[in-house]
Amino acid sequence: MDQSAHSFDSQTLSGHGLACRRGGRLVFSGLDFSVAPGRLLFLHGKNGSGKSTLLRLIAGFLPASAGDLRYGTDVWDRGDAALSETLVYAGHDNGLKTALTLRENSEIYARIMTGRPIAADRLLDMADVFGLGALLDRPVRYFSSGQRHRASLMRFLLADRPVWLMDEPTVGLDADNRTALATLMQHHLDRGGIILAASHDPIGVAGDVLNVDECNSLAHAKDVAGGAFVAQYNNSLHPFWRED
Amino acid sequence: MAEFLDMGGYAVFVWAAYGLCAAALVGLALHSLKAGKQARDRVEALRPRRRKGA
Amino acid sequence: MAAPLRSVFMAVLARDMRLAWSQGGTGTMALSFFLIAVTLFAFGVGPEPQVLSRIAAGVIWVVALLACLLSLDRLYQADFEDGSLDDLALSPLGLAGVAGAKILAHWLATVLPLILITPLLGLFMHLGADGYLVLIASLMIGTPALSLIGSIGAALTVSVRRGGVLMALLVLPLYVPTLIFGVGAVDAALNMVTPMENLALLGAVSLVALVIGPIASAAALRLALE
Amino acid sequence: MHRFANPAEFNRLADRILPWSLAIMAGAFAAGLYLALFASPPDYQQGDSVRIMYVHVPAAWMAMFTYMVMAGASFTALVWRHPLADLAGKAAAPIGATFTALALVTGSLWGKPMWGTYWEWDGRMTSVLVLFFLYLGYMAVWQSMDDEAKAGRAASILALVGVANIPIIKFSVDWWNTLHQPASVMRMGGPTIDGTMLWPLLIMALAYKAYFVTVFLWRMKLEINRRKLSVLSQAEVYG
Repeated sequence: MDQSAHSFDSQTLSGHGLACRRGGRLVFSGLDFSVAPGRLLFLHGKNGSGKSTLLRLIAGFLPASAGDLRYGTDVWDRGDAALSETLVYAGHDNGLKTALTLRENSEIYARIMTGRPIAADRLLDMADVFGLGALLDRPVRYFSSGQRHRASLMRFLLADRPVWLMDEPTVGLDADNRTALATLMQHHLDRGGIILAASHDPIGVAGDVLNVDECNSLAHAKDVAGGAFVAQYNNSLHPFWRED
Repeated sequence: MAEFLDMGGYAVFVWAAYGLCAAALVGLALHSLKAGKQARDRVEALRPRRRKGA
Repeated sequence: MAAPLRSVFMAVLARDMRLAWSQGGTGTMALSFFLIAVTLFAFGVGPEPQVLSRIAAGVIWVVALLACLLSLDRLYQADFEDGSLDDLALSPLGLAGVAGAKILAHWLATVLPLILITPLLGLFMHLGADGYLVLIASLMIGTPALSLIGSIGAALTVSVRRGGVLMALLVLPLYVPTLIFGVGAVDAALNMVTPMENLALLGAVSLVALVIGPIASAAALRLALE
Repeated sequence: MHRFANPAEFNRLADRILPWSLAIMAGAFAAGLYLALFASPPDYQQGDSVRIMYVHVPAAWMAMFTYMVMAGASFTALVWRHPLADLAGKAAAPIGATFTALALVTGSLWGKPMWGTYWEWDGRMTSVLVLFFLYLGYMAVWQSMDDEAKAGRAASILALVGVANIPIIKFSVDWWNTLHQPASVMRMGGPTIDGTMLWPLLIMALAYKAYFVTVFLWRMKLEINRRKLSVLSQAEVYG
């Protein structure tokens, strides 16, 4: 696969004292992380601990209620143009239009993200990576959920960007598609790319681990006496509402 | 007095206008006070009692 | 090098226009609603030509306005539900540009066909002969404001279940100026008075909507992404 | 950024203002009603029905004034993301809607003896009617979403879009209906009605404003406690 082999001049993606409040609930606070170019960071933690929230915060969908996010030296603000040139985000939904074929979906995604059309043969290679080459011209509404998930993973090839944000990427993948994804990710890291993956599945690619739960433990101090409720009541309140 | 109440024949309209205004404004004020008190009591109930000794 | 924004804009535009007329799109729905609703007025008001012609411009404009509103409901909700709104938010164009492209696509794919068949409905309603040209002109100038302001309502209610009714409540009061100047232009033409004043004011309202629409829609969409 | 009042400070501020606003409201209503009903002369054309003006015109003024307050609160909420600002909009909206409804009802009651019909599609009444729809839309958005903070910001966006459109709506409605009698008080050259009628009008307007400040502060206390309740119950669920 003649993946364009130029390497990224990517920088370190780091978060400092990040906190996020969603729907009035403090999801996590005081969270720090740093991912150097060529490194992979796994996000661990039980459901609702904020793995997906952290990914959406980095992607610029959520405002951080405290702390800041840096790419190299410049601080990323939500909705920055620079941010949208640098990362690809794959969430739980696959973002595919069921009325259109896989080819149409992929071409549209490539043009929306890069502004340039994608050559038919390169598209075929990318589809083959996940065994979807034969399905290119079939409307997505006939795809199984596994096929749809693999189709959504193609976005990492369609938009050649340094930072990958992956939310449970290996869900519903069979053995050879897992290896395909692993080689894809390893290749991306070798080119100096950065990956953050919210997943417990090691996928066979070396990476550091950040346990989002531990960052949570500071926020929800659990002890028995009534005082705990006050701490918790005050702590979970937006600082603005606290009664000191 | 009767002549005043008559409002030169427009009694119905004038008193209806003043009456509706009074009813609406007083009603809104009372509702705001009652709901306010209710909300305040529920916040008090939720916030832990500061025991005298504690 | 930076992605060429013009072609990103065209990509979003082409995508939405294709979706509008693909399966599950709003193109055919708006058109059929427009036809049926106008004929309902004839049933309601009776077939006498003098009565129908008197209310023709008003009925056509109001029903066009409602058809436009109806088709705006899914402008962002469809993308919100299947996750493609996240991708659009990450396009180099930015949410305001994306909103602009989607609004233009809605106007071209859904509203323009309505305008093209208004002459047929003019016949149904016995519209005065010299009202046709001005009716089409007023719709061409005025309906962009309907798409632009309607887009704000659609973006505000994107995460609201059954947000369609709420959207109508939010947006219809803001449609009053466009409706007044639009119908005013046609009535002026029918009374042998120059429709230019009305058309100019109609254009002014559309220009204001052009400024407010994409920006307010982007702010509302950013809210929905949270 | 929270240099401005947080809830505790706001309550202290409110408790200092409330006695004054209550006093002014009581005094102004007493004086205003006395002047409006007893001391001012009947109109040579409309007779005593003109007295409806003293409750109608201030209500129309307050309907517009309150929407401006909501727009200002919305701007503060969106630009400086101040948690209390969007609550101010939510607290003011029902008061504004009540004033708008009263303006419509009293206008219609005044219209019957003057124009012979309860509803006349004249410029000013129609604008107030559209303003009433804007209020309904604003309040509906607040209840439309589960997450109240998000609903507040959506309502703020709507209020700003609304306030940008009000002059356009006002102009288009007047354009659409030019037969309405010239706005006797609003004329650029100042009020054309004579002093004996102007005083009750201004005093009643002052009474309405004092009423607004009073009930607004009460509703702000209510909304603050409601927001605390929702935050608290969420804290418990995820606590």
